[in-house]
Amino acid sequence: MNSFPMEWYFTALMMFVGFYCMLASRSIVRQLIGLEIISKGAMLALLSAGALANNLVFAQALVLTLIVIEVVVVGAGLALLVKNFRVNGTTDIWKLDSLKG
Amino acid sequence: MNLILIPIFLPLATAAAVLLINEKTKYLKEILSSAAALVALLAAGDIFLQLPAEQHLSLPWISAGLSFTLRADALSAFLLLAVSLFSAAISIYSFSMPDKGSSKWFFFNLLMTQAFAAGAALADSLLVMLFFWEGLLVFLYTFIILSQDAPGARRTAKKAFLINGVTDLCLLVGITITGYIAGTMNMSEIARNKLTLDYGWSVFAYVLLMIGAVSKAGAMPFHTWIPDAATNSSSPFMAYIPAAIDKLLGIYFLARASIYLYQLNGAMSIVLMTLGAFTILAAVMMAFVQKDYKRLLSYHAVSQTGYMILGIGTLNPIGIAGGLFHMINHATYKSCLFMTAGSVERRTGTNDLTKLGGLFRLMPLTAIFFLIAAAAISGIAPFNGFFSKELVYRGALDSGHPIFFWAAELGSFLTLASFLKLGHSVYFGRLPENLKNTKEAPFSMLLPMASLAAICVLFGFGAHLPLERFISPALSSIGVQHGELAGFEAGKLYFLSVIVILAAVINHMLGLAAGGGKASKASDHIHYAPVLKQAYAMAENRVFDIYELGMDKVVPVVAKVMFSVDRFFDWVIDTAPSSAAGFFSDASERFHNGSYPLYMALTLAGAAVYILLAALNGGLK
Amino acid sequence: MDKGLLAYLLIPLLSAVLIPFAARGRRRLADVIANVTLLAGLANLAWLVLRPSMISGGFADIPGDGFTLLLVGTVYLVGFCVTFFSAWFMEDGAPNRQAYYSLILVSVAAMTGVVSATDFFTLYVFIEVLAVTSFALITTDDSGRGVEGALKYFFLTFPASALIILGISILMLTLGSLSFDNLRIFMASGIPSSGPVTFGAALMLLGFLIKSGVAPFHTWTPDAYQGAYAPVSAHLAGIVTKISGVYAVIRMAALLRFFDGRALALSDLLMFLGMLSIAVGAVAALRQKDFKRMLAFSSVSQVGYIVLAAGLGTPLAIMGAIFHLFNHATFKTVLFLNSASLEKSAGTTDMEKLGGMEHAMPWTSWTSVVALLSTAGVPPLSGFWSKLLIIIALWQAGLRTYAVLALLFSIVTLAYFMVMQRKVFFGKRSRAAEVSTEVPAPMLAPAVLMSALIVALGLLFPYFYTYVRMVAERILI
Amino acid sequence: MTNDYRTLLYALAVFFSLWAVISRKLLISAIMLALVSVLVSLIFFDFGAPWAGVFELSVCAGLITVLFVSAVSLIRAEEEKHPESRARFYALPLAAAIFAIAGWFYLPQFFAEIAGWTRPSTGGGTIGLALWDMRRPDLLGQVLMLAAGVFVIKSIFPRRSEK
Repeated sequence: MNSFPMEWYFTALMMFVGFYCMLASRSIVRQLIGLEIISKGAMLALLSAGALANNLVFAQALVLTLIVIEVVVVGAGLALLVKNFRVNGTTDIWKLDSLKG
Repeated sequence: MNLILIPIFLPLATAAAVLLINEKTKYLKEILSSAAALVALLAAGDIFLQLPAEQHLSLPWISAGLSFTLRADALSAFLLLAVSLFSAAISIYSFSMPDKGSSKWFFFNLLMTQAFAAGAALADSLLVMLFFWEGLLVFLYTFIILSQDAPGARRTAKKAFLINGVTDLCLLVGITITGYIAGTMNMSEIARNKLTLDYGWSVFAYVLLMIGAVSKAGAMPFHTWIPDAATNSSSPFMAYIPAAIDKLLGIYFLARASIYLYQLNGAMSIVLMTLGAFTILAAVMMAFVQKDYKRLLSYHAVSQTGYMILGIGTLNPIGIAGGLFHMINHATYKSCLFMTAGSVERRTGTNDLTKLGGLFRLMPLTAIFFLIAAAAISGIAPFNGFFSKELVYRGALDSGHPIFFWAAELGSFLTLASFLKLGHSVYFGRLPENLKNTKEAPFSMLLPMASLAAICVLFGFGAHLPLERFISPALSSIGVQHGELAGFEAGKLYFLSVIVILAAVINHMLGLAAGGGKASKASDHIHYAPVLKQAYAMAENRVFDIYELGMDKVVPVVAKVMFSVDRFFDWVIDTAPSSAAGFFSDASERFHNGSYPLYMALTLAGAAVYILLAALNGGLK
Repeated sequence: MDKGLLAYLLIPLLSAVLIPFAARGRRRLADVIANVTLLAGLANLAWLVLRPSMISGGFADIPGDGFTLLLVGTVYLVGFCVTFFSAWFMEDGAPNRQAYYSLILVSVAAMTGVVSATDFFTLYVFIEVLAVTSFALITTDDSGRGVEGALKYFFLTFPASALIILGISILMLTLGSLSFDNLRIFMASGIPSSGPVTFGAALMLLGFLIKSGVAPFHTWTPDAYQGAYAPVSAHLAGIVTKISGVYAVIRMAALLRFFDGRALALSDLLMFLGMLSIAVGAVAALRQKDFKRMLAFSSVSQVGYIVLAAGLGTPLAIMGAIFHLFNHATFKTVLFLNSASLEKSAGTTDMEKLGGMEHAMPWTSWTSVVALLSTAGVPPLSGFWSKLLIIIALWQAGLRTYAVLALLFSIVTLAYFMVMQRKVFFGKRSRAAEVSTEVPAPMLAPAVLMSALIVALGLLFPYFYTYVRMVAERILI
Repeated sequence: MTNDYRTLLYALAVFFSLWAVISRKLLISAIMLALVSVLVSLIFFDFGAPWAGVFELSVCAGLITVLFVSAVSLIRAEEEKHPESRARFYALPLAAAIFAIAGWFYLPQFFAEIAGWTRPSTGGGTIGLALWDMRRPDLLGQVLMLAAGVFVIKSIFPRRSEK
């Protein structure tokens, strides 16, 4: 019996927490934290699958790329956050509702 | 380029070109359209001369079953020749006609009508014919409405359009049913295995086809727009469409439907002959009392249709030959007569018989052409009308129902009487003071009149020529076996016609005497006779006009019903959907409120449902 | 990765890197470099595809599967139109002009990468690059709405990335590889229960659906398009979201071999979402007050058609989907560029404040008419043919209800566009119409070019049909 | 047992991520996120994936945390002026627990079923070769990503002097 189901179970739990955070939090920073947690979960899932398939090297290669992507995405997110703070004067994403109809 | 396309596409192309020409240019349009008509005439002649080799053309159209098929068999080629001939004649006649409306649009309509008429004549597929036939309807409307800028013209155009539109609809339904029953739309294929009137649907289809055909020809009771058009549109139009093209096409298709496509029985023959006889009598009665040159002629145009329908209705070869021969003859002399009316109108400015008189001295050529054509229409030997009427009479006698023969003879009597009145009041008698300076019509108007009058004479003296060259091949191409189609024969019928002539002259004398010597009142003794007086009064009030009846009585009721039906549909397709759309888009507007958590929740919930569905149905089995 | 097309990725990247250095003090140079790069690529592609020998040979010599090439061409075409338009649209003092062009070029490079990827992970990587560039592009004009749109785009499409990674994990586990070919071979091999592979593919597909803005994941679309910097909304709606989502959906539909009867539940689900999207987009578009927002909802609806066809997956449907993808790029670009022209000239895209603009801006008005008629599928414009293909495919597959609904909503499309045209261009002259004038010719040129393309494609449909059939044959093998 | 160790790491990662979400102060959240990263990198080491572990540790736990902390410090004042309602976050452990218990009955089973379809590959090779030989397009993608990142920052924060 391998530990894969347990690993993915925890991963699912982690992603649940992340999604809950993105759903519930008003602060854009916390949204980004939720996003980070989900990304971590996805990475863990990928690596664990790679380990099970005896393809760890391949999975590592993918995770390296994912980390680079994550950095840039989070960087872009934080940049947007700061710009939003400057332009709209808020960090509360729930208050952003000028576009509607 | 197939030769058969020239008579159709050359006028079409020329019509398009005419529209591009500036309205101010002198004679360019006229020359162009006359040239096109003449070239088309040459092509038609060539097609005719190449017989018995039939030109034909078949292009794939909507699908394999429905191809664009044209075929010039002897009847079609003959008809095409006639259409082209009259188009050329009218083109030339209209050269210097001033009151034909905008000349650009006049020639456009003329050429379009010619093209579509040629197409209808040549079409082998019923659908193709229907296409051209409906096209004619459009140009009939535009022709009338553009000929005068007056409310009357608009009203008449609408009337003509509606009457012909309704009957064309009948034709459409008839053609659809016919094609369905026969399993093909190609007339030549249907003819190989003619349809019989054994059961309801085919009778229904035939009657619809017949309605379409006789209404195009202008028979009673679909004729009522023609006299109105006589007062509300130009002479060239009258000479062209009601006098020539419509008669040619209507009778052509009646012959096709009655002999070529369907195998008729005795009952239908009686129906046709009754319709013919009724048309002859009723219309000629109306014609007899008219006081307007063109209006009188237009009633005759209706009346003469009766002879053709009667001839075809006899179903025996002599009668059919007579019907077809009368068709071409009628087109010739009636065109000629309308042209003389146009000439007189152009030079004197009026068509009112009471204001005209003694023009023989001033317009001798016009008068002579009038006399020839009038003699021809009245069936005086040896002009062409005599021979075709003779054939119709013989056909009617042979059919075993002599009553139709007598009706036709009575019609002849009244025809002659009315032309005596017309001729007398316009060309003879006293010349009114204000017409002293009237001049002869110009050459461009005389030339077509002369040609048509010449044809009247030629087809009269040499009646065997058209019978052998045109009618006989046409008959055999629609599968009618016939014996000798004799020309002149000094038998009983000839003497009867002499008696009719004498009776008409006597009647005219009586009328003159009763009307105090005024030729235009020569019909009053019949007009105001005890019973007829009321009948005429009702006819003048359009009591018998189905169009006016429909417009007065039926249309308001139908309109009311249709309005409520329309409101209902309006509700179904407008109010209901727009309130539904309003409801949904309101909901959507409330939903898309810019709230991030709502959007996120929706996205996540959607994703969760999707994943569950994929996991359950995607099947990990 | 298709090596033949690598140049189309690298050259824009190099230009993008070049712009900040070369055009530091010379603003116009940034315009020139961006435009020349894209125009050169476009000319090169046109020569590759449209030379006479290629056309007469029925496009048999097209390298690769043809789909990639077509989309690279579309990417360059829309990219060129947008940069050309921006060169005149952008105020001279715009602080981030160089960065703007660099980002457009990077996004073009990323899109080329997306369409030439032959492996799901590569596809994902380029899609992420594309997404990141889009966030920044949306906020180009520093407006509050722009940032709002960008943030919503950022967060609402993020779950897609996680789902794609999960799908990739499952695929790696159960398929042993991530390349398109392996999935195709696996699906074609007829292994009776392909469950986990299908499940992995379904997760990825869900990610792509979120990225393409299919209902109920469409909520970011209107906000992002409406808030975006005007030319960028044309870029986004015309091509970016199509490449980052819809392209992958079509690709996966072909790989999963729906037409073979594989993964039927997924196919049904996809078609349902497509239809839902058509309906939601069309209904929501009916009452919009802002031109751009209405166009965004229309975009949701049109994407629905593509997804519906992709979900059906028969060769005819795939052809319709590809053709509609291309058409959507043309007509949406025209409409969004026209909305940008309106914004430039009249200062607003609020339909309540506009009216009678055709007097002031006749070219803008008439190119809009062409584009909207094409969107609604009026013959003989190109949109008609693609919708026809889709509806025929649905009908042939026996999905009468979907076919009728698709037809019905295409009428609704016409309805809301007519409302728009009446409110904005026709009707009573508004104050805005009196003060505004037609934008200069260079800004009209892209819209006119695209409109000409719409008409030409509609009229020359047989050639395009040959091409698209070739593509469908190759990607469905 | 490695498995127990790994399970513990996983459990801790989940725990810290919960903490990161619930925590009132953003700074604490950022630090908890860094801890999650550390744990994830430990898990990577445990899987025998040192390269991924090192990168995770340096980039995610390091660079991203720095980014977060600096961004938080920029906006902290505003954030503290309008503290958000905590009720939703206090519900998180409850929700997570419900999810965990409900998931316990289905998820492991489901994942085990997926694992049953594993198609073992030959594996082997080194990370460098794997990246260079098999994932070369991804490297191109990374380059593009970094370029995009640079331009994004340049676009969002233009130099003031030009304004």
